[in-house]
Amino acid sequence: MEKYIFYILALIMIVFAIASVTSRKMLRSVIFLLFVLCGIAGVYFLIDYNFLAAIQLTVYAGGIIVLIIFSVLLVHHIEMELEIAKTSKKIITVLACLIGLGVFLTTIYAHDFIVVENYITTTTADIGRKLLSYEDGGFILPFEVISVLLLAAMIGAIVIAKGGKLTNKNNKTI
Amino acid sequence: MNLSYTILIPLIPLVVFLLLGIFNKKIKPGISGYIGVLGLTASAILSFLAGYQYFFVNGKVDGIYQTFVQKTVWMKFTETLQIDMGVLVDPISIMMIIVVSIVSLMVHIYSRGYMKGDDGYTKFFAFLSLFSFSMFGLVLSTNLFQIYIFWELVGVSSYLLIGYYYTKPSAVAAAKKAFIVTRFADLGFLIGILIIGYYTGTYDFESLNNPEGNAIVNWASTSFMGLSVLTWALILIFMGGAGKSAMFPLHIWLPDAMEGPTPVSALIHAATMVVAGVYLVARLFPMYYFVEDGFALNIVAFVGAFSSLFAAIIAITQTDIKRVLAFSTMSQIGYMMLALGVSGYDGHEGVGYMASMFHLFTHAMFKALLFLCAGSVIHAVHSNYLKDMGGLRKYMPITNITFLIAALAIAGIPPFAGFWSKDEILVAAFEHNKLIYYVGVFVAGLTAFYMFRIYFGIFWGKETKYEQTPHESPISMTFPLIVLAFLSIVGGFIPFSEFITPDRAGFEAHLNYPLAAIAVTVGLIGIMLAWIFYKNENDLSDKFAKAFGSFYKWTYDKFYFDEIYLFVTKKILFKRVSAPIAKFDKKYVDGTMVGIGNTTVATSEKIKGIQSGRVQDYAFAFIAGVVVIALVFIYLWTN
Amino acid sequence: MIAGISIYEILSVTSILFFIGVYGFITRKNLISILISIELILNASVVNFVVINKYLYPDMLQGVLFSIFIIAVAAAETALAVSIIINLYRQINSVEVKDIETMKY
Amino acid sequence: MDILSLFIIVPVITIIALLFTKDLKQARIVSMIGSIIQLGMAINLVFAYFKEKEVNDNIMVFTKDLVWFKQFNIHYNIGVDGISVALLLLTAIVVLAGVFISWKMKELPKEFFISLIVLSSGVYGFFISLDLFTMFVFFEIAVIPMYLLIGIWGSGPREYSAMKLTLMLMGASAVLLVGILGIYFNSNADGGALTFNILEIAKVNIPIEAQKLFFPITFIGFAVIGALFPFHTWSPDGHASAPTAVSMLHAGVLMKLGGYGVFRVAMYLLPEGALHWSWFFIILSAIGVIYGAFSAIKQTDLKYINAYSSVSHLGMVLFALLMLNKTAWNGAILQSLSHGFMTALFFALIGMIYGRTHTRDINKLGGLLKVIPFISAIYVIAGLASLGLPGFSGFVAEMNIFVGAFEHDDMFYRVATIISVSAIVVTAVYILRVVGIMLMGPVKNPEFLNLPTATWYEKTGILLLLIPIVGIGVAPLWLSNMILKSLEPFIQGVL
Repeated sequence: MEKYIFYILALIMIVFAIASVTSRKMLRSVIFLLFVLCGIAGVYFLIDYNFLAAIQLTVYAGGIIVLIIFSVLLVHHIEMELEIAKTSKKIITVLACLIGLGVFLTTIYAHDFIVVENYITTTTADIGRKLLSYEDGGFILPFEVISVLLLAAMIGAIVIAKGGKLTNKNNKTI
Repeated sequence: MNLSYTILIPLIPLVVFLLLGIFNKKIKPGISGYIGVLGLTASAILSFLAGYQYFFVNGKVDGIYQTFVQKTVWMKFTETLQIDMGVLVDPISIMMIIVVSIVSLMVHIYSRGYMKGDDGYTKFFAFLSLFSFSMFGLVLSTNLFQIYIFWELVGVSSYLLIGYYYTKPSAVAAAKKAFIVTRFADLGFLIGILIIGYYTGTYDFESLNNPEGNAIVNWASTSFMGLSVLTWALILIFMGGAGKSAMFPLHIWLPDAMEGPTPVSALIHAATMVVAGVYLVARLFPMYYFVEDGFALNIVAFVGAFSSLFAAIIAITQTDIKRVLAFSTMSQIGYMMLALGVSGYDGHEGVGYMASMFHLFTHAMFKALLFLCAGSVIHAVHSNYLKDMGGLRKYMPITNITFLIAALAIAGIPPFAGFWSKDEILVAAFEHNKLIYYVGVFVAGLTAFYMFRIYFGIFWGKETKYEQTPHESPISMTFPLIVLAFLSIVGGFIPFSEFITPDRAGFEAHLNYPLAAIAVTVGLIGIMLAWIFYKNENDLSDKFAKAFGSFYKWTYDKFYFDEIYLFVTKKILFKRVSAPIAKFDKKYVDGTMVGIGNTTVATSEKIKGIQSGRVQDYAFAFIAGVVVIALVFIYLWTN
Repeated sequence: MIAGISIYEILSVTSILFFIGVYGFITRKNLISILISIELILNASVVNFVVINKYLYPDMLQGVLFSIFIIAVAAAETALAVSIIINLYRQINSVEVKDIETMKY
Repeated sequence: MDILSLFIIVPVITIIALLFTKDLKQARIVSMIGSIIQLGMAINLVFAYFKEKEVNDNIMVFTKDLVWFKQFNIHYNIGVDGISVALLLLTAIVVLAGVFISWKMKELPKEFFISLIVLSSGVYGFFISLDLFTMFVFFEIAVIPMYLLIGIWGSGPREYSAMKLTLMLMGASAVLLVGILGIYFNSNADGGALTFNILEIAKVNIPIEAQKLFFPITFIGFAVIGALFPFHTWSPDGHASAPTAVSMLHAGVLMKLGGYGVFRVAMYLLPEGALHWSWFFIILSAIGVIYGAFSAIKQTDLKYINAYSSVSHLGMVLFALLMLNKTAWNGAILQSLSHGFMTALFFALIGMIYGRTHTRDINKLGGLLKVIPFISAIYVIAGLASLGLPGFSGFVAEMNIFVGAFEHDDMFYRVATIISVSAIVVTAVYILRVVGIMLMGPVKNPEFLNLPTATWYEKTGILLLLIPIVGIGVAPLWLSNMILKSLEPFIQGVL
């Protein structure tokens, strides 16, 4: 059963990923991305990382996609079609990507992974403990750093997005 | 015996040259003429003094005239090879300084009248002095290199004087031609000198000419293409001499050189500089005679004989009187060369050498006289062409008489100077080479003919209408004529064989009556023919010209030698060598260099496109690079 | 662990997703589209982290924690990118790559 | 203060003084004073050299040695022998003459004179250095102002010419640097430390393979600035665009760095390489001699004619250097000096003619002898000197070269020598062609009739250059002895 679910998810992800990078409508492209992200969340569920799946859905599907949709709506007419690259460029890129993919896959299949058979369920509590642990192998420091980073990013985003006034001033001086 | 003061003979004109050259504008014309004449007079007096002292006070030691040398090092090449500067006094150099000083002095005096009122009066005298300096230096040289140095200097004085009327394009062209042709000949001379210097280790005439010396004894040590290298050197040196002496085929500059002022033609292109080639061969005569048994000397003889004949034929048809005289000069120098060429070394065998020098001496006198007379005539009628002259004997009596004397002298009529020297030459030729002798006799006849052709043409013949009545030249011009005429009469009585012979011992010369009679008869026939053709106005000459047809035309155009040279220089050297080289330089050599630059710029134009500033392109490059590196490391770099 | 699915298959899927992202990143000409492609790439790698953690070292949590950090950083990055895009749009009225090639040469 | 360092210090002081000048008048006075002091020092050096040589029998005298970059053993190492003394004198004279010729430089006079003096200081430094690296540094100092001087004060396609000249010379420098480093890294062949010191390296037996490898590199690096065929094409364009004084300095002095460097570095340090490669470069230089002369015949621009004649004359210098014997080397040095004075004089005269008639096309000029007699007469004299007339320096030099070249008893050398010798005829052709067309003949343009005659500063400049030409030509022995004596240790190195 899980096997088939995974295949369906994989199919969804790949198809929508391709649709997302080739669609000429901006908004559709974003929505396709949303499906891919959801598919990924599905994969997380499948391997019993429920917390991760939740984060994936809230932060990505809920936060980032909305953000992108906002920006799309701010800077685009919905009907506008995107420019597409030259065919030659596309072909070259596809070729490069295919070769790269080939390299990846051959490498992956050539490698003998030592798989540990398990069906352990990771609880949120485990994750939280590990995240806030300050013993060996604890992640307290990166956790703090990431919070500072988020703060900085937030302030930065506000300042940059509010940059209108600065430019006006500049324009005057010019 | 101390003859060191002979060093002053060239130095005085040098001082005069520097004086006139540097203070050119500050000296009044009249004064500069006096300074020039004065300087030359001093040199002339010293020359005579030196001659007197050398021949009569010192005289022979051990039966031969000794060589006096005084020199100082000027430039050292190696420990042994060096250029000295100094004076070498021996019979021929004494004879030459006397010739040069007489003619030069006369020309200086003459020029004071001839050049009166000319813009560059001072300059003219400066150049004349420069020439005199160089010529004296040349004849007194102690070694080959010194003679080469002065050789070049006379060349340049000649260039400056031919180009004296520098606003006239023909004069400029003539000057250029003269310099370049002689320069080309000097190339041979220089290479010859280099060869001699390398193989004998010396440039000194004394050691080179010593019959027991290393150079002459060991001539056969090295050979090249079947001939001794020294023979090659001598042939090349003769090439230099031939260039300066206008021998065939390097003669083409001499007729054009007549664009210079007439006194210059008299001094440089008749009496002194052009005989430098003869002098050079005479100077190295022992070498020419002994090396390879006189192989080079034979060449001298044949070139001389041919030039002599060639020039005499051309002289018959020319209408410009100065050109006639120029070809006559060439012909007479050919005579001197052939005399040298047939000469032996010891005792009476050396008659050719003696005769050559003798003829050089007498020729200098009567040819200078002829030119100065021609100058006098040109001065009077303002034209060089025979057609503008005629019947001048009434207006210009002194010129007429002196010209006649000179013409008789060159035609070899006794007792004038030319008879004696020419007779000796013919004797020498008769004794050594019959062919050359016949050529000599034939040329003697031609000489008499063309000389009297212009004599009758100028002073007799038709009465031309002159715009201004011609009048006799002033005393400053006629005085030199008279002096030179006097010398042309008495010059032949000097017992040359006493003084100048190859072995320096002297011998008793006798007139060879049968040969003399033949020569005189031929000369007289020439004069007779000229009398018939040109004494009175008639159309005989035209008829003859027609009869000869194309041959006459060829002769009149000097056998197209000028055209051949022009073809070689203009068409081949300029068009086929120089222009392609210039083009090649611009197009390929420079093109390559510019091409390298342009390729760099073009490449960078192309390459800078890669740096597009688009992150995506960079990303592509990055991905592609990673892929390639991965491929390499995974599949190729496996151990 | 997903029953019947080996790690190879999952890694293959993520590799495909990754290269689709790369393709999009290189060929698209709009800043927002590029952003989308970046998200794809990031997600592909995040899945790898998680899957490898799960399949190979199930008793550890490093992979999971890293994916959480990556998601956080991605969120911050997206926020900044969007603000930059908006600002850019205000200034030059365009979010096309070809209009902002001032880094050239 | 030692007598040689002054040669660099005085220009530096002059440059500093120039910075404080306000206009042309001050600038030229300052540069003139500086150059006169230099000339005085150069003359003093000649006497001091003779005096020193009596008591001091080293190869180089007045030596001084300061380390300035210890890691690589680079020294500020100076000293002179007879050859450098002669070339320093040449430089001092040409620079002073150049200052006189630029008396009326209107555009940016201060900057112009500064560049000029910088250039000259580089040349002085080059001639006194005994350290390869220091030498190279001075070489660059001399080359770089050239770009500014031509690019800013030039005429015609000046950017193009300046660019071409600088790029080609810089390219040569790059090659040269490889050569120098090659020598440097082989300088410990006999054990001991790596060194740039020329005298030290000369004692080392650099391996023959290395010599064969680095000789052509070093030779070409220097010879490009000595206008070796086929690397000469920067010279005609560069000269044509350069202002007068720059052409003078460039042709008169800067191009001599090539011959000097070839002699002092390539030949002296890599004698085996020189022997091995000489045939090849003899061919090139002999071609250069005759090729330059033939090219000059077809040119119509005065400066081009002179530039190609320089190619021919400097080809002779390289040709002589490659003959590897004392006489020819003596000739090469003499030819360097002689050509330096002669060509500087030529360019000065061309500058004066151009300044008056505003054309350098000989076909547009004519009859100048009548309107500007002094300049024209000097031009004739310079021309005669250039075609190797006895009594001028060129003759002495050429004869030394020919006699030296003739000491090789070998068909190849003979042919090359005769080809070079025949250039004297071609030289005569192009010189007389110019004289005939430009100076003689009727006055072609009525505007020329009231051209101004030479001014005092022009005359001074001309005489400064003419005197040495005649001086060397009339009495060459002292100079030639001085050079010959200095050549002694070098020729031993080669044999």
